[in-house]
Amino acid sequence: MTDDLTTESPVQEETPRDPWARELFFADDVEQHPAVRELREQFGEVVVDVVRFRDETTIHVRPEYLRQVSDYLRTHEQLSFKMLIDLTALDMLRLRTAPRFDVVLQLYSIKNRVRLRLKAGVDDGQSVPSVVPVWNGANWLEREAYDMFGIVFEGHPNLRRMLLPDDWDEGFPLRKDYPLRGWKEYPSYNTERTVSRTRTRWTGRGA
Amino acid sequence: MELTVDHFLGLSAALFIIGLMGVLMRRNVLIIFLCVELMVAAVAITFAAFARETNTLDGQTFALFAIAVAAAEAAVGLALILALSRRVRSVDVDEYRTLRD
Amino acid sequence: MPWEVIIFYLIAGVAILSAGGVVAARNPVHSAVLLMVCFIQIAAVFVMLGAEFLAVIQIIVYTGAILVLLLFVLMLVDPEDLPEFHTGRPVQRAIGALLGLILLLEVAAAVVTRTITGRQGSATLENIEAVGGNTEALGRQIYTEHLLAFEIVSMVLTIGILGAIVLAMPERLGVSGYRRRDTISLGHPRGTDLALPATAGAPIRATAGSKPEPAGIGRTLVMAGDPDEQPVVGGGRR
Amino acid sequence: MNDQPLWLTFIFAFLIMNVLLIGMAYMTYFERKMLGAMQDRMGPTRTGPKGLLQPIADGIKLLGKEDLIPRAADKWVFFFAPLIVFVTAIVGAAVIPFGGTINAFGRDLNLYITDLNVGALFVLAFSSIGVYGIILGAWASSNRYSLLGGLRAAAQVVSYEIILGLSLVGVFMLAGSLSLRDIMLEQQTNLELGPLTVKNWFILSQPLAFILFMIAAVAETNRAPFDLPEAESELVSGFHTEYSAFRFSFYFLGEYISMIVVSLFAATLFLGGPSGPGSSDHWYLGILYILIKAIVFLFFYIWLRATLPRFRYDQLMGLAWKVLLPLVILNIVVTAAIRLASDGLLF
Amino acid sequence: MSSTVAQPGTDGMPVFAEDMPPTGTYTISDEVAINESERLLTLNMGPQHPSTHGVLRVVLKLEGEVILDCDPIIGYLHRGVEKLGESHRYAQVVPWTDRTDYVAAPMNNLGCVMAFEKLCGVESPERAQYWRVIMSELSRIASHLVWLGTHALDIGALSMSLYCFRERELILDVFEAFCGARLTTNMMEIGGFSRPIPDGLIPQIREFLRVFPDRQKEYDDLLTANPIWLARTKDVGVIPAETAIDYSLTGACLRGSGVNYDIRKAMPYLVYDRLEFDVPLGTKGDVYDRYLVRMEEMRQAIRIITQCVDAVERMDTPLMAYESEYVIPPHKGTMTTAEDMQRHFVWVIKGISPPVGEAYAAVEHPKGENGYYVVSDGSSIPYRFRVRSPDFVNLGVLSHLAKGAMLADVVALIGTIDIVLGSVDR
Repeated sequence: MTDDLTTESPVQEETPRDPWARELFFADDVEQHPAVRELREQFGEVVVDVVRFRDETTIHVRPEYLRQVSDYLRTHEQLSFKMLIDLTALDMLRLRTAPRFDVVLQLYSIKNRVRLRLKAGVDDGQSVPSVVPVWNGANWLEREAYDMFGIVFEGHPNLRRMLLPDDWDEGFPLRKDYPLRGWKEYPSYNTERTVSRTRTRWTGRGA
Repeated sequence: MELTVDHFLGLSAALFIIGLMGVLMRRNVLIIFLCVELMVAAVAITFAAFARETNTLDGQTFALFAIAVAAAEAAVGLALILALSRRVRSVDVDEYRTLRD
Repeated sequence: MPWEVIIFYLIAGVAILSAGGVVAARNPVHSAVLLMVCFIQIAAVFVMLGAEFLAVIQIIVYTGAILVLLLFVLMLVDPEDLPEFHTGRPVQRAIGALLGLILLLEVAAAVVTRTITGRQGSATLENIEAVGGNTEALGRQIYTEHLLAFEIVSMVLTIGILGAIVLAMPERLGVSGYRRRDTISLGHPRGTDLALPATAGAPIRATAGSKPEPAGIGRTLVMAGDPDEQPVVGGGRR
Repeated sequence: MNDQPLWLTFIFAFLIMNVLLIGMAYMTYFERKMLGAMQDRMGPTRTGPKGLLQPIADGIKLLGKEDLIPRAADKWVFFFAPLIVFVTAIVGAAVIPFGGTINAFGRDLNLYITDLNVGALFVLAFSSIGVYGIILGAWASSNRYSLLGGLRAAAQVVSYEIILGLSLVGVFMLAGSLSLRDIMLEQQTNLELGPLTVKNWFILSQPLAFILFMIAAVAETNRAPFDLPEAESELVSGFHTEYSAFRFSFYFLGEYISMIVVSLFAATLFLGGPSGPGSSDHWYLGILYILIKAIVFLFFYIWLRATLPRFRYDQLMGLAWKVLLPLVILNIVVTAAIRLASDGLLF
Repeated sequence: MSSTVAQPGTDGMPVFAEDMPPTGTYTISDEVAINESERLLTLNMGPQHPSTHGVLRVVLKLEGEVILDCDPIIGYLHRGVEKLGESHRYAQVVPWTDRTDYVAAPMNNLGCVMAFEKLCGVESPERAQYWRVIMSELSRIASHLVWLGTHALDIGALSMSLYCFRERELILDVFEAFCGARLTTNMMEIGGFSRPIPDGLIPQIREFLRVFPDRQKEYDDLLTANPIWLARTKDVGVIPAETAIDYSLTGACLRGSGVNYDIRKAMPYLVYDRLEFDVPLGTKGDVYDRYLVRMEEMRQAIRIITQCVDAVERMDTPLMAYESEYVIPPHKGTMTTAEDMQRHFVWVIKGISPPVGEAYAAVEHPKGENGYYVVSDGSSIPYRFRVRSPDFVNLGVLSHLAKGAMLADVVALIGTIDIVLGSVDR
């Protein structure tokens, strides 16, 4: 810093730092994170909680504002979280009482080269605004989250089963109360060999 | 029994009339189109037969022209059918009356 | 009965049967196939009449082009849309049959009572052979005596092609025009994707240490060494 | 030309047909070996010495397979379509001359089945009928991939038929005949190019036509890079998706035989047919030469297949109508002008 | 709220309602309902189709050869890797990732292991990091070779696939020598590598490095300037940078459009910040650009591997971060002493229990960003194991690209997105 050379300023009077410096995104004090700062400024109550773990920042927001917050982060001149890297959900069944699910968005800012995690709690039966109007890439990701968790995204253009068959009626497999082998009993496949193994010319070893 | 021009004319007449009956009887525009082609071909036989009879080549020449004109007719006709079927979604001739109005 | 006549009757029989099949077949594709058979028979008849060139042209033009085009159209048209023969109005069918019969009688009468009054030409088989075959003789005929008719036919063909193109052109541009458009918006509220600005050839800011090298034909890659550098390409600086 | 008894012609035709069938079988062997060599692998090796019995094994396998007919298929058309391809492909060989009239076994023999005065057009005509097999088979399968393949085949063959026919017009002008035998004999004459005396092969006087002919011939036989009707990457197998067993083998036979016939045709039209050193004295050398020339073309086919990607449908059509057609017409005009000028009729 | 049914505009193009439809409405396909009066042919490509790279199914609505609508349908290979990950111990989860993108299995292992390491706060030793880079760059080349071969085969260049698999064999040989497996390698472990590097491996890799650039020139000769290849790839499937970002594309699909986002540069992991390499960026965003980008990525990978091999050759430091409590102790005496065997047994049965928290780690997979999001509740089993597979997200753009393209372009587009259905369906 050039200021250090000219003035012997005390530590408290920090040199006027760039409010958008990349270090701030990784600062120990999570409130210094520019996205947190801006969101608190802009939306106030919407930010429920901010968590920092292993250099990753997670912002919990209120679900009804998810789309506004996303759009704000995307269109913000300096934050510029243009990319939605991932959208998924978390079933917090055994970890807390309510809300049951967290919708998790992994954002990335190409400009600042930082990631940001956005979480919005949503209860079973509630819906969360779709972010497809913000990012088209959310289309398939939200469909998958719906498919796996049953979270309804309000305003999604085409919310239907994605990985599971269209007529899947056994619920949502990634929920924590969904058993690993499913609800239904499936007949075990006949794995016994019905034809005896014989040594043939083609198999050679009598496999 | 000698192979005379009558044989060819008879064949030509038979084909022509089968084609004509097809045009009159069928309602499917594609088959009507096929029958028209058949009639043209039948007439070409007549041309060639008369050419053989009179020992000239004029008949063959005109048969050739008939085939060429039939090709042009086919191109236009098929394009018409395509355009119409695109518009009307049907190849039933009776529905093409709107064209006359 | 000489071989010639037997062969003729064979050919004529197949021709008439297949022609009848053309009219009677329910499925237009069957009609087209039978017509193809009929046309090949007609080509054989041409050979019997000493018109080999005509025979080959008959096959190339009629079977090779017209009927193929027709099959093409048949495949494009939904078979569901094709009404069937037997649902047609019986009155029209009866009248058609009647008229056909009358005409057949008339033609038969004409054939039987005909007298050919035209003058006999010199194009006997021997003379044609002397010229160098049917093709050459026909060529000489077309390009000398019938030149005007030939030109007119070529005009007719040209006009026919143009007419066909105009008629068959889809109302909303050609297929290729459809392709070249920007991708459509998918109902996205933010509207259509913008077409690429013409920056593909614009100077690209090369980053330090990078070496823009010719990578493809008419294309270069930007070699970014620094993650913060965003080259001005595509949809602009991001 | 001599008028030989009909039975002799029949024997010769029978011979040609069998040679074609065996040639087709070993054409597949040749193709697989060549592709193998080009692609760094062995090709067939297991059946017989160096895999030489592979075509026979393939044939037996194809005949022994179950013949499946889709329930929705049009049975009759489905049945006859492969035969059309096969028959028309084989008929084309009827007018290919393997030499002139020779004196062997104590009598005069024609080394061609027949000499039509429209021989070249005859080949074209039957190759144009051959497309019916593809279109009808595609339609009869009642499969959408097949249907799309059939549509592509129809458009492609009609377009490239024009190029194929027109590219030969220059040759016809120079030879002054449509008879393949006349064209072959015309190329036996010597051409004096300054100090050089060469055979008057039409590839020398019609190089552009030759190139266009080869492109169109590849397209006409539906081979790579013009194998759109059976483009396996998007249309699975195109028109013969639903065909199996011996019906499929008829398509297969038809495709390869038409390749051989087209190669023989090209050798006759552009490379002087049987002409070559010593061929005027020994007829068997002539046959050898024409076969070698045909094999060169067949190798060219295989080479293309191993090298080039496939065109897209619109590009294929654009190539035919926007590039090849003007070129071929240019070739005709220039050839005609030169021919007239050499006869002193121009200006 | 008006419906999504498109109305024919004045110029014949469908015009779409500006607002979004209500939840759950679904007419014909993903985003668009085509005007019913059109004469359309529905073509069902897949799930058994030669060029859908597995069991992708694409429902196409065609008018002639032009595609009006395209609806990719996936899930035929869905094995529930995420659910399985949530019911296995941490070390047991890693092999599952092999089965996602099976053409570049080491990269999947790496991403998964990095997420676990991040969660536990473990850092692998430097030498292991170098080896991880070598293996991941080798698998990048292996994956790109499969892509190139199949992509070229889709477009019709028959020989290319055989050439590509010839070179891929060399890489698989390296994998086999390194870990004993060729396809599902299960190569990475939490904390590094527990087994020593085989002796002849570095010469083997050097041999590959020597051979490969010449072989790649052959590919260039065969395709890069081939007019038919150019005609089939140039200006086909153009993705503007804006759209690429909008659709969350990553990898070559994003960089082909000229967006500079490569995790190796943007957020360097392992030792990538010490290595010299460039990130190729396209200028137009069409199939040809992505082809060029991937070809160049292979050259850069060779560059990276060369540097790593040079660095690692002289290194004799440990391969495993044994000092960490989350790393499996060396199982030296497991075969000889009972105590060691018991300790090892208990360790394996108990597994590790990372602290409560969540971590997201991503690697620059050959196909894009392969991210692993792991949530731990303090037990020895991941509470949530999320695989962000790049091709799943990238495939989302297919229906957008295919509209208005021709039938033959669809296979080029599927090829250029570079999908592996194991990874798409997970």
